[in-house]
Parts: sequence; structure tokens; C-alpha cells
Amino acid sequence: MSEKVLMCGNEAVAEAAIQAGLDAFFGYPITPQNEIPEYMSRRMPEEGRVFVQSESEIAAINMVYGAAATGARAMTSSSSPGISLKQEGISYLAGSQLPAVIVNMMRGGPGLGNIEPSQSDYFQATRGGGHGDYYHIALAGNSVQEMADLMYDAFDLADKYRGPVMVIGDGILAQMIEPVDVFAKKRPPIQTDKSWALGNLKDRSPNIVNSLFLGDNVLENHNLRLQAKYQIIRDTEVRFEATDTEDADLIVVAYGIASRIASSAIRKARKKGLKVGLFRPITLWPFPAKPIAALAGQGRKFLAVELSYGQMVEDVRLAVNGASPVDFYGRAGGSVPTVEAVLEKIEENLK
Amino acid sequence: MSTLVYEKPESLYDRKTHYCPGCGHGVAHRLIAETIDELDIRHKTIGIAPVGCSVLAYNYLNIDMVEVAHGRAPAVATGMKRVKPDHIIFAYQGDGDLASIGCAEIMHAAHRGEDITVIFVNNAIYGMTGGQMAPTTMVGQIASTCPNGRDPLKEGYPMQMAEILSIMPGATYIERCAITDPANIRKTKKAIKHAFQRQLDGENGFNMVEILSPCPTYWRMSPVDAKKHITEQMTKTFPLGKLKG
Amino acid sequence: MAGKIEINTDRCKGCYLCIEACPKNCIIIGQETNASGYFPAVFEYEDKCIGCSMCAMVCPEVIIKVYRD
Amino acid sequence: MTNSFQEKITIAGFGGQGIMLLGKLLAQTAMKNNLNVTYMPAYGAEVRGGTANCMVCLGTDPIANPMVINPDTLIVLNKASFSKFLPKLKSGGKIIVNTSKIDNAIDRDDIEVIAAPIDDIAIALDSPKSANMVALGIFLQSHSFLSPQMACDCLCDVLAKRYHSMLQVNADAILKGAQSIQ
Repeated sequence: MSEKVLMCGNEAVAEAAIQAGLDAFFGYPITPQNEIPEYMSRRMPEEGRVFVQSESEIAAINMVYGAAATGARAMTSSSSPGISLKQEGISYLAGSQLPAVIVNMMRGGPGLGNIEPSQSDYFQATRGGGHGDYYHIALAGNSVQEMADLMYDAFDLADKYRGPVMVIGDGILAQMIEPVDVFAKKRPPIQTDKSWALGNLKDRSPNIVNSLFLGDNVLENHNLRLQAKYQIIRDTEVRFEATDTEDADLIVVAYGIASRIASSAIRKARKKGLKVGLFRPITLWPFPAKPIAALAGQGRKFLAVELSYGQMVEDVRLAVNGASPVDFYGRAGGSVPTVEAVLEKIEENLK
Repeated sequence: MSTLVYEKPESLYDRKTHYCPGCGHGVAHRLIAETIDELDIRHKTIGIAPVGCSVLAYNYLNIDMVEVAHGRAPAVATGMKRVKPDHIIFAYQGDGDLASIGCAEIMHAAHRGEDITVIFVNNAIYGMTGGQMAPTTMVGQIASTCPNGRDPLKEGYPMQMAEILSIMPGATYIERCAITDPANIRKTKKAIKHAFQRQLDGENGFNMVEILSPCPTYWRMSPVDAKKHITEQMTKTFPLGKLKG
Repeated sequence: MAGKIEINTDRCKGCYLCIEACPKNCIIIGQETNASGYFPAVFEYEDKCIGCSMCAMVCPEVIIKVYRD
Repeated sequence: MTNSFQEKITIAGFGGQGIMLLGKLLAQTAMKNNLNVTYMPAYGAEVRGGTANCMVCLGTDPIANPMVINPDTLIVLNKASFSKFLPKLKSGGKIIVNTSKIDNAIDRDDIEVIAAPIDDIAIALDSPKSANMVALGIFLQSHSFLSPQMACDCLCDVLAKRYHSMLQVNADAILKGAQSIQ
């Protein structure tokens, strides 16, 4: 068993990616994720692997596209404005069915916004983000340890479903330092069929990696295959954590750093005798709609807490589908909800 | 007893192309395919198709290929070459792809001295979208978005990418050729072969072969006149020859 | 030196670059359209061909095979 | 067996005073001694100069919220931080004030003030840059959950190798800080 060390979220994510078998990292500086490319620039050459600081986020995601097309495990990281730039490439990864991992340490927006923590890229992360009918798995941890653990899953899921997987953090999870064992979830990469990969053309017809589909219904049929894959993901890959929800009169739904703030408030509410639970989505897409629906009704209320102005709450409302009232509390633009404010909102709902 | 002295190369499919009559892409594809066959590198060559008229290049070249976003081929090539250093990686790009939307990617791939080859097919016009002005459209040349001819005061001068890239230390071989007559087509092939051979030999640095290529359709010329136009007019703005290496 | 070419006229798009390139003027424009509606280049003066491959060199469709004795 | 507790600390000063290292050493000491801990550096657009601050949470239970809005203890090494953070200190909380740089009057009587000429103590040690370590010594001495010696033992974990010749100087500063309020 290896010992815990202090690492910031960015560094832990980077080391876990390396341990997960990352072959090539391509990135461009943007706060608050700079420790990822910095760490990679030191460690990847030590491991005899590839690190390139690209000229832009657009170039970085396309370098990922190139490396991934040969079957390599490739990754990039950025923060909100940079992730917007990467959306072109993410759409192409989805269309061409290439596995890749993208880390977004979200900051305030829109536009250049600020460099403070935020969760306002939820829509972008859960609705595909770029052009076209596609989704990608979006994993959100709420501690440095979980962010590291999720990197192993991210690479395996990307390979398993041949598509981009996004790992979502925010300025706090990126910068905060916590004890972490980045080897905790280390395992050999899953073995998947990579006969589609480019290179080493011997005894087979040429492979083409492509997202262009011309001709009657050809693209629609491709989309139908993608949709079938997405349905399998929805059916099998949902992850969440439910705490004290069984007896709860109010369930707070929050992910990432917001869930930690919410859990402080919930603990205080429980001390006051209020029956409050926490439901924490770990996969933002696929959203844990069924488990939430199962908790809905029975006179229960829901409260979504976000570092954004009401994005995830829409998924909660869709999941609850009118069976329970759903309230919302959030701050955005880099402002972080206080425990007291969340507690006040809880009390207001249970009056 | 006659013997076959010329037929299509193995690395080219026997397939009808979507190109217009007299288009230079067909010849450029053939030269690449012949080079791959002659160097016996088909098993370790990966081509990158751009966005533009040659977006479907993977339908014609009988090798492993990837189709990428507009202008990003040099970045994709970078990612590939870094993880497959023993492979010959080439990006096939048109003038809009390379000199306009992909200007950052081409400059930085050259700047980093990526060990890749770029085949830059310059016909000074946007073909696929219908004859709009390209960054390499010549002064006075008419295009659908400069109907009175390119005015340098309004639209700037044509970008001479080979010259620009040749001053970068990371670029080690840059040559401009033309698909006009058999002699120049031979020179073009020699240049492509030299570029691929450099990758094969593990020589460091970015290679680019710019090919002046006719677009009879949007130049509003016959294929024969279009070739003459390259020789007589286009080479004044884009002089042929080796710029580096 | 005698030569011979075969043009896959079904695939010819009628650019006639081969006609322009041929030093012996062996190729002419055909009288009938092919399936695509082009008047294809046709190898007409077989006795004059020297098998120099110039036509094949310039052909964008790569549809010319060249033989030599 | 200590009783269950949680302590939220804000450490502030100006850039170059070693605020981040102070926070990191405190976090390392807590981790090594089996406490739960989070350390959150404030990251701003400015690189040099300006204010620097960080938040440390430590305790016996898992730390839910790493953000410190109203600290239990405030360590301030310069005037700007003093003015900015004093109003946020929890009622009943402690403030460690560097009187070498801060001569402001404290207008709150619901807090415990621990005043020490932190810079002057460091200068007396012939190591003006160790003011951060003096402050840490004072903090640990004024609380009972970790000893100053525990922090000394963790110095080699947080100091970059090239600074390991400075281990002793820093350890001396931690202990001197602790002694200054005994």
C-alpha cells in the first residue's frame, strides 16, 4: 500500500493519467490548470512518453486527435475558454469515434470571465458541447483523491466506448492540496480492439479514420450507431453517491466542489434535526436520472446547489419529472456559495 | 512483344475521382502514391486529408488515412509523428486550409521542426466552396468574393507560404514545384520523394513541397490554358525552386 | 521504338492534357461521349506512338497504361 | 485520544513572505500526524507582489468544505491583509499579528489577539526570510493539536532539495516563534 502525499488536484490528475498509461499529452497554458502541463512536461519525458506544448487549444486537441488515431492513449487539459476552443476537435473525436481524455478545470465565464472556480460549463459538458448529435461521458470528482481515481476510469471508458471522455473539475479542485494516493486505483489498461487504428499497414486493407459521411442516409446511419452506443452508456455507466437520502425530506443535489459545501450545510441541518440528504452525481453525462426519479415523490423536495446559475437543476427537474418540487441555489462568476447560505436555503425549503 | 511501362501505382485505388476535368489533385495524388510504392513504405505511411477539394483524398490513396478538421492537419500530423516516429506522416493541404484557417498550425509545426511532410497544393482559389478568394489568390485575380480582382489595398497580397516558412530554423526542406508539363511533374515527384526520404532517414525537421496546381473550373479556363497560366503568370508571384534544404 | 497506350475512355473527363503533351500527336478527341457525357481522348495514330509516357504523366485521372516494345 | 475538532485557518501577507510555504508545511505536518487536512492557495492574476493568502482546514473528521470564509484562526503578516481579513475572523477566534509590520489598533474585543514582532524575531535569528516559520511556530504553540517539533520534522518534505541547507535555520525559526509566546 502506498502512502498518501500532498498534491494539488492538477498534479494528482496528471500523475494518475501517467499511471493509467497515457502515451501523449498535448496542452496549452490557461489558469487554473497550468500545473497539469507543467507537471506533464517534467514527467512524460522521464517515462519516455510524449509531451508537446501546442500553439493553441485548437492545435492541442488536434494533436490528441492525431495520436489517438494511431491507437495511443492521448489527453489534453484546459479550463473553460480553452475548452470552448477544443469543442471543434471534441466533435471530430466523437464523429470519428476516437478515444481521448479531456480535463476541464472550470473557471468563471462567459467570455474571458475570470480565473476563479466555477461550474458553469455544465451544459457544454453534458450536451456534447460542439456541433452535431453527440454526447461524451463527463466524470466529476469532489476531492483530489477522486479526481485522480477517475483518470483511470476515464481512459478505460474512452477506450471501451471509442470516444472522448471529459473529466470535470473546477478552480478549487485544481488548486487545492489534499492528501492523495494516486496509485490507489492503478490497474492495467483495459484491452480493447484497436484494429481500427492507423499505422503498421500489413495484411489488411487500409484504415480510414473519418467523420465525413456523404451519401443518402449514410451519416444518419452513423448517427444511429452512435446513439445506440450512447444508450448503452446511459444504461450501464451511471455513477453517483447518495448519502442519508432514505429518510430525507429534502435531497440536495450537487456535484464536484459544490457537493462538499453542500455536505457541510447538510451536516449542520441534521444537527438541527432536519432530515436532509445529499445526492451527488459523479457522471454528469450520463446523468443519474433514474436513481433521482426513484427518490422523487413521497412528499420529498429537492434542492440543486451549483457554482452556476441553474444548469444541472434542469437535469434534476427532468429526472424528477414533476413528482417533487425542485428548488435551486447557486453562485457563479467565480463566487462560491457559503455553507451558511446553503443551510439557509435548506431551512427555507423545510419550513 | 510489348511490355507495360506505365500504369497506376499500387498505393492509388483504381477509382473515378470527384475532381473536375484537368484538376491538379489527381496528378498530385498519383505522385504521392508512386513515391510510396517506390520507397516501399506503404506499411508505415499515414496520410492526412484536409478540408477542401481534396477532403476525400482517402478514397483515392490506398493507404491508412485520417480526415481532419479544416486547417488542423499539421497539428494532427504532430500528434501522430510523436507517437509513431518510425512512420512517414504527411499532411495534404490546400491553400485555404494551410494558409488561411490553418496558418497557426502550419507555422508552429514548422517552427517546432516536426519531422513531417506537408504537400501543399496551391491553386490560388477556394475550389470546394465555389471559387472564393484564397490567401494565395494573386493580385488582380478574379474570385467570387473579389469580383473586381484582388486589390492588395483591400484584400492584401497573396501569401507566399514557402518563402515565409523557409526562414524558420525548424523547417529544413522547402521546395516549390508545379504540375504543368512532364518535366515539372517529374521535378514535383522528385521533391516529394526527397521529402519522404528525409523522414525515412530520420533527418530532423519540417518538410514542405508546395505544388502550383491548376483549377480550370474556377480560373474559368480550359485545362490546357490553366497549365499555361501557371507557367506564365502564377510563377511570377510564386517562383519555382528549392527555398531550403 | 514503337509504343502503345491504352486509355480507359469510360473514365476520361476530357481535359485533353494528354493530347497537348503527346509529342507525336497520337491522341485525338473522340466523336462519341462516354457514360459521363465527356468526349474522351482516344488513342488514334497507333503507328506513331513511341511509348514515351508523357500522356500518362499529365493525366489527372491516371487512366492511361503505356506499353513499349 | 484527542477530542474531535476542526480548525479553519487563513494565512495572509504579501507575496514573497512565504505564505504558501507556511500553509503547505502546516498541511504536511497535519497529514503526517494523521489529521485530515486541505490546503487551498489563493491564486490570483498577479505573480509577484500583491497579497498572498491561503486557507488550511485541519481536524479529526473528513473536511467537507475546503473554503475558509470565516476562519477560526487568522495569521496576518502585513497591514493590507490585517485590514482585509480581520473583519472575517470568527467571534471567539484567534489572530496572530505581526507587530513588526502592523501597528493598527484592533477594534474587536470578541477575539484573542496573539501579537508578536515576527519579522524582528526572524531578523534576530539572522534569517529575515524565516518570518513565515516564526509565525508557524507561534500558531502551533498557541494551539494544542500539533507541536512545533512536528513541523520541524516535516520541513524536509516541503522544502525543495536545493534549499535543504536551510532546514536547520527554518527549524530554529519555528522553535523560536513558539518560545516567543510561551
